[in-house]
Amino acid sequence: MDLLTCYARMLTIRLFEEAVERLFHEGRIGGTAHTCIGQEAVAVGVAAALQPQDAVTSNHRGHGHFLALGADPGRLMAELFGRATGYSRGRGGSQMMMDVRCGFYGGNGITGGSIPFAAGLALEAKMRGSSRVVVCFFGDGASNQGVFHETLNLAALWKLPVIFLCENNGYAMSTPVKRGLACPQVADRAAAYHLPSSRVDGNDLLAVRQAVAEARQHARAGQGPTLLECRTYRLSGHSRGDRREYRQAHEETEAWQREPILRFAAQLRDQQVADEAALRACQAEVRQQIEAAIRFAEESPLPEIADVATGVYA
Amino acid sequence: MDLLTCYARMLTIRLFEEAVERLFHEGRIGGTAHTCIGQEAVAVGVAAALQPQDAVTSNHRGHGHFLALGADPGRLMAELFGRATGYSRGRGGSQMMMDVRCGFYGGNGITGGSIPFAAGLALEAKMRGSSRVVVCFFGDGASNQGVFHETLNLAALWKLPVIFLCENNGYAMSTPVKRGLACPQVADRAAAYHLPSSRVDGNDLLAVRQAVAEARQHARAGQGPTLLECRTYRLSGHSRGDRREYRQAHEETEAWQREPILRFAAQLRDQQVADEAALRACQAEVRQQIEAAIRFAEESPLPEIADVATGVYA
Amino acid sequence: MRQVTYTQLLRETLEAALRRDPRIFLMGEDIGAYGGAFGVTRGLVKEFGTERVRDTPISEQALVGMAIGAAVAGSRPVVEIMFMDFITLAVDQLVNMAAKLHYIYGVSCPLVVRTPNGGGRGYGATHSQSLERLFTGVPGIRVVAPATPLDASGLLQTALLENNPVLFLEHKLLYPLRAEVPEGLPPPLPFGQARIARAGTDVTVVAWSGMVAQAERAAVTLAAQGVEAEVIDLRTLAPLDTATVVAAARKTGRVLLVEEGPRTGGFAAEIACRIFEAAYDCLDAPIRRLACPDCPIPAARNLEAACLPNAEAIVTEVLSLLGR
Amino acid sequence: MRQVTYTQLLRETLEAALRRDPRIFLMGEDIGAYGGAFGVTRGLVKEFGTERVRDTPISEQALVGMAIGAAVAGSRPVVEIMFMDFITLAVDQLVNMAAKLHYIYGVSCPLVVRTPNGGGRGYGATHSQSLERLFTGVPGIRVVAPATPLDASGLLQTALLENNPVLFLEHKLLYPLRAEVPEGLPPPLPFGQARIARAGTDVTVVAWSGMVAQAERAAVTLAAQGVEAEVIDLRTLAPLDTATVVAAARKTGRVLLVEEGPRTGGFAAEIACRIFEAAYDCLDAPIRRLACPDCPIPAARNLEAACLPNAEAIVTEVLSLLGR
Ligand SMILES: Cc1ncc(C[n+]2csc(CCOP(=O)(O)OP(=O)(O)O)c2C)c(N)n1
Ligand SMILES: Cc1ncc(C[n+]2csc(CCOP(=O)(O)OP(=O)(O)O)c2C)c(N)n1
Ligand SMILES: [Mg+2]
Ligand SMILES: [Mg+2]
Repeated sequence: MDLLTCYARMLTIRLFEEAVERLFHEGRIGGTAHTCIGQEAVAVGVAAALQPQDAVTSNHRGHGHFLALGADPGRLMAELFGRATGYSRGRGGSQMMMDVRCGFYGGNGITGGSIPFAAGLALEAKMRGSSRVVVCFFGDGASNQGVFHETLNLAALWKLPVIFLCENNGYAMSTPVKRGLACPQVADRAAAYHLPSSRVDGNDLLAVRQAVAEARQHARAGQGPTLLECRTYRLSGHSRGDRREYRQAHEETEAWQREPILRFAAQLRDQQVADEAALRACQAEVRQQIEAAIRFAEESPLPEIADVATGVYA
Repeated sequence: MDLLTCYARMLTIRLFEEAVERLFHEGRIGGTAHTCIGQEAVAVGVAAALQPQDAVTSNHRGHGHFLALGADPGRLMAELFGRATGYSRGRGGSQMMMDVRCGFYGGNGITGGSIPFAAGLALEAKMRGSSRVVVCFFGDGASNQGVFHETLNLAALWKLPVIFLCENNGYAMSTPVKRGLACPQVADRAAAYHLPSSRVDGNDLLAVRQAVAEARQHARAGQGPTLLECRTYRLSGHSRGDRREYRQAHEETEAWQREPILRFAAQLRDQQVADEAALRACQAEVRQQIEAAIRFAEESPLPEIADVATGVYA
Repeated sequence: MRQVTYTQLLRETLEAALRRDPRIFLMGEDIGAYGGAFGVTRGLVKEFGTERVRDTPISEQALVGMAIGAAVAGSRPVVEIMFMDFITLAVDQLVNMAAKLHYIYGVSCPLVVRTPNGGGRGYGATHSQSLERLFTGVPGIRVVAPATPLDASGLLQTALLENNPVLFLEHKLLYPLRAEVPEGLPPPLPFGQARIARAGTDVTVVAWSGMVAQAERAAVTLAAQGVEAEVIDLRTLAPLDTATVVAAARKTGRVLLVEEGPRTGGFAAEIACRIFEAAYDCLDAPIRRLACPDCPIPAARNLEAACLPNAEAIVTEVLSLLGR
Repeated sequence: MRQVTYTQLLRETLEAALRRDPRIFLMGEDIGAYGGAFGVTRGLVKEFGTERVRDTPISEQALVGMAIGAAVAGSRPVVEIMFMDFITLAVDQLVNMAAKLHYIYGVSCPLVVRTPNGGGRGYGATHSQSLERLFTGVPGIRVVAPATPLDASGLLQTALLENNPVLFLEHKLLYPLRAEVPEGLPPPLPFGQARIARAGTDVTVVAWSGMVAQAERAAVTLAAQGVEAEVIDLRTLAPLDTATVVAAARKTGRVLLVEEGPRTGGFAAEIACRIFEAAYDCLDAPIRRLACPDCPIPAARNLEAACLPNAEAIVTEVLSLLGR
């Protein structure tokens, strides 16, 4: 993934998520969604380090992970609109989409629920002798679930090719990390499984890409999992209806100063990868793409009610 | 608890467990039981460090924990015989007995199942302002359960007065520690919760007592939990029907050299706490006690069938 | 009289309990500053502090397990599980520990687990379930499912005095529901007493939790067509008020059970059996069950609506049951 | 012909599958050198190695979750949960993940979870349960409960070819049971086809898993008293062979359902409803349920025996059902 594509992907995520918030506000979509504004560099940094055979598992805040891997914003949006053209034909909603062709093995409504699933994908890859590496996205809050512990232990014991990638955005819903975790850093937990770990600035796309690439090499070399903690910040609310009374306005204002997209744009300009005009063109294109996605979704048919109970079994 | 009492308690446990194995073999008791031959110093070392207001939670291998706290071997044996005079009136069996008067808050058939229970006792004690400290017994294998992780995190966050006391006896059923845990030592897991930890020779009663006393002080001072790993060895099979094919005979033979009771007896003699005659007298007394316990159990009435479904609700 | 919501009444009930009994405390994810995902505990941490309104990490299994321990030691914990779907993580602690304590050891476990159940908000397959069936077949657990603001308070008051583990279901769609209540709290309600939400003679409709409102709405429509439906709101599933249900079945001879949850293996089957075992000779037609189809609950609003039983479906089913 | 046990046939079935399909592998606690708590996998690790017969730490939740992931990726994992009581720890993964995958995403999850259920060995309240009721109300999971050595093999063969999650119950008391079989394995058995274990005209007794043997024994006693009982062995609970059960109910007009598990909220209630819904007009008496009382299973042998339905209790119940 070249750097300009990285930029475009981050922008796609940002504009997609902003659209989601607007559409909720306008009552054009319902249900629930967790947006990832401010965390775009993690998702795209990961995607940029992966190979086509690799796999990714996600959580409740997964639009960005999916878009980073190249999801079609139209079909993603259609899922949020509950349309037949959505990735899960309207059945899944925001938290439950999957597209194995781009390596996206699904989100999960249960915090921590997909952590063992990711390790299982890695187990299959290892037993089959494939060169696949799996990235397992989860949040700081999910690291308090028992299944996190069980899975890291097993994956470490069996040296599975999986990267446990924590997006530490400072909060689990309203709970700040220091009231959720008894240890100062998520990465501290690696010691319990004798795993290598590192902390990365999750708002620095290149740092994320680099760390993932290294962890990927480690896994490919048969050395097993790595626990990567990417520090970032959720600039949006946890989900719809979050009044954000658990944090102060200035905290968010400050965090906006560190947001990843403007920062990456500046890097691109500094390194002369792209000039202002190129970035503008990219922005315009992404904006159009998102508008088209909304149109596609809104014009798509609803799923057939007659089929509602079909397909429970393979 | 004076040293001679410690010796007597260890012996009570040993002879009780040997009787259990014999009674199973003879078909006089049924169901299941997990004996703790070789691990007596941990149980008694812990009990010797506690105060009357303290509480203990146990696991599937709990006869020793209970006897160390002063359980009546007769009522314990009666429970194994399924008699109305048993601690659970025959309803519980080997893994489910409780006597809060001696601070014993029950075993558990679910590996790891009583870990959060112990922390809950500690939470109550702390909220009530009591000086109670809780000791939570569990095995090396139980440290792989998710609930271990969840509980240690919570107990550490809330600085609860609980001591997580691992009896690392080298195996979880047939699984040696190194194939169960990705980290070399159970104590390594404390880092994930920023908890103090230490490793103790679990066959050295005085070392266990000392470590528990210190952890107890730490908890009483409001500093929260400690993770204590007591290294020991299970000289018996995991449970009835264990062929022990997963380990070699010489391993057990060697382990017998390190067993805690003869060792403690030698210490008592060396330090002139007790001479050979005193130890002999103690042995004879314990032997009689166990025989009486078996008689008591065998002569006790069966539970009333008519009551089988009563008492489900308080 | 004043107008208050189901949410507000639950909150006031918790508040009164926290004032009354120092052994009562609340624990759950984001119940403090956030006030809980549905706002039930909003503001309580200000009055009672973080010791008695405890925010916890995301650790449902330990959360429930610790509450059990605290309960046995003498506290009276009230746990909030943010969505009922997540209680799957605490099944071991509830089934193998809480439910067995009194029978085996003779100790009490005064624990309340509050949790929002039900669909209708487009939240998708893992945020919409009504999973009482995981517990109604497990002796040792009380299962409570109020359908109105007044009942929610009355039953929660009783739950807070119980010495057994109580699973307390709060249907998501009920939270904003308003009721007229006098100053103070409504009276406590005993467990095991169903409510005749509407008296009728032609058919009995049995429901609980979110389905009661649908049944009542259906009854109004049916009345306009000359059909008098008796609507029974179970209020508690364990204990189950078999007597009231059977009496209604005997009276009307025809019964429709309405359940939010897949048809197969639901609690409606148990109710049907109870009626059948006691009133076999009085039934004029087979008991019917109206439930969700045997599939997960989809997210799309039109699909979700097609899955969940509603007033119209109840009307149709009743008319068919009456041969009309 | 040769004499083999239920255990041995299960082992041979797994062995043949491991030989046949490289995607199949086993994982579970102490299934390698120890051979599993009940010896089902004894010796397999020697032939297939530790990669395909994987001993795991005590981590039921991750174990099942990883197997789900491996299954979606194309493996065919077979998980052993040492006692069914411990499956409570994996309810979330099974209910919220495995059961929903195909409906939501359209992907297959060819996972088999084998586990010993049932009482009768004095193991106490957390090692004796039959918890199929936690899953029979959850669409998306197959529930299989063989009652004989031949069926155990035949149904396991089918489970190993299924593309859906299968919960496979092995009743503890059946393991030592012997059967005559030809060399090789018995034929595979389709899911959803109940077995008429004994034909009869006076009453239908429906059972599954460990209770089938009790029902058959009861039928012999009853025959001596001139009562011909038809015994139906369900074999699979999901899918449920409603047609066979209903046909028998229609034929005999009287039905007794036997369930090992507390009476309230069990799967027998579902079966009763199915019969009732389809054969209401042919029943000469209310359907009866014989089950455990609504309490945990006690450890003492006399108490445990008093809880579990057995042949004598079935005889008594049938005679009462027939008004004798
Ligand atoms: C088992 C479970 N418990 C609770 C929730 C509710 N919930 C959804 S997201 C969330 C916070 C997760 O925090 P974190 O893992 O840090 O991810 P973030 O939301 O910050 O991206 C919570 C509590 C859930 N979905 N599943
Ligand atoms: C949830 C659960 N899984 C598995 C078992 C079966 N089991 C009982 S004891 C045991 C080994 C426990 O090992 P450890 O914690 O080291 O204790 P030890 O037996 O060595 O004292 C196992 C696997 C169980 N009882 N509960
Ligand atoms: Mg977070
Ligand atoms: Mg051990």
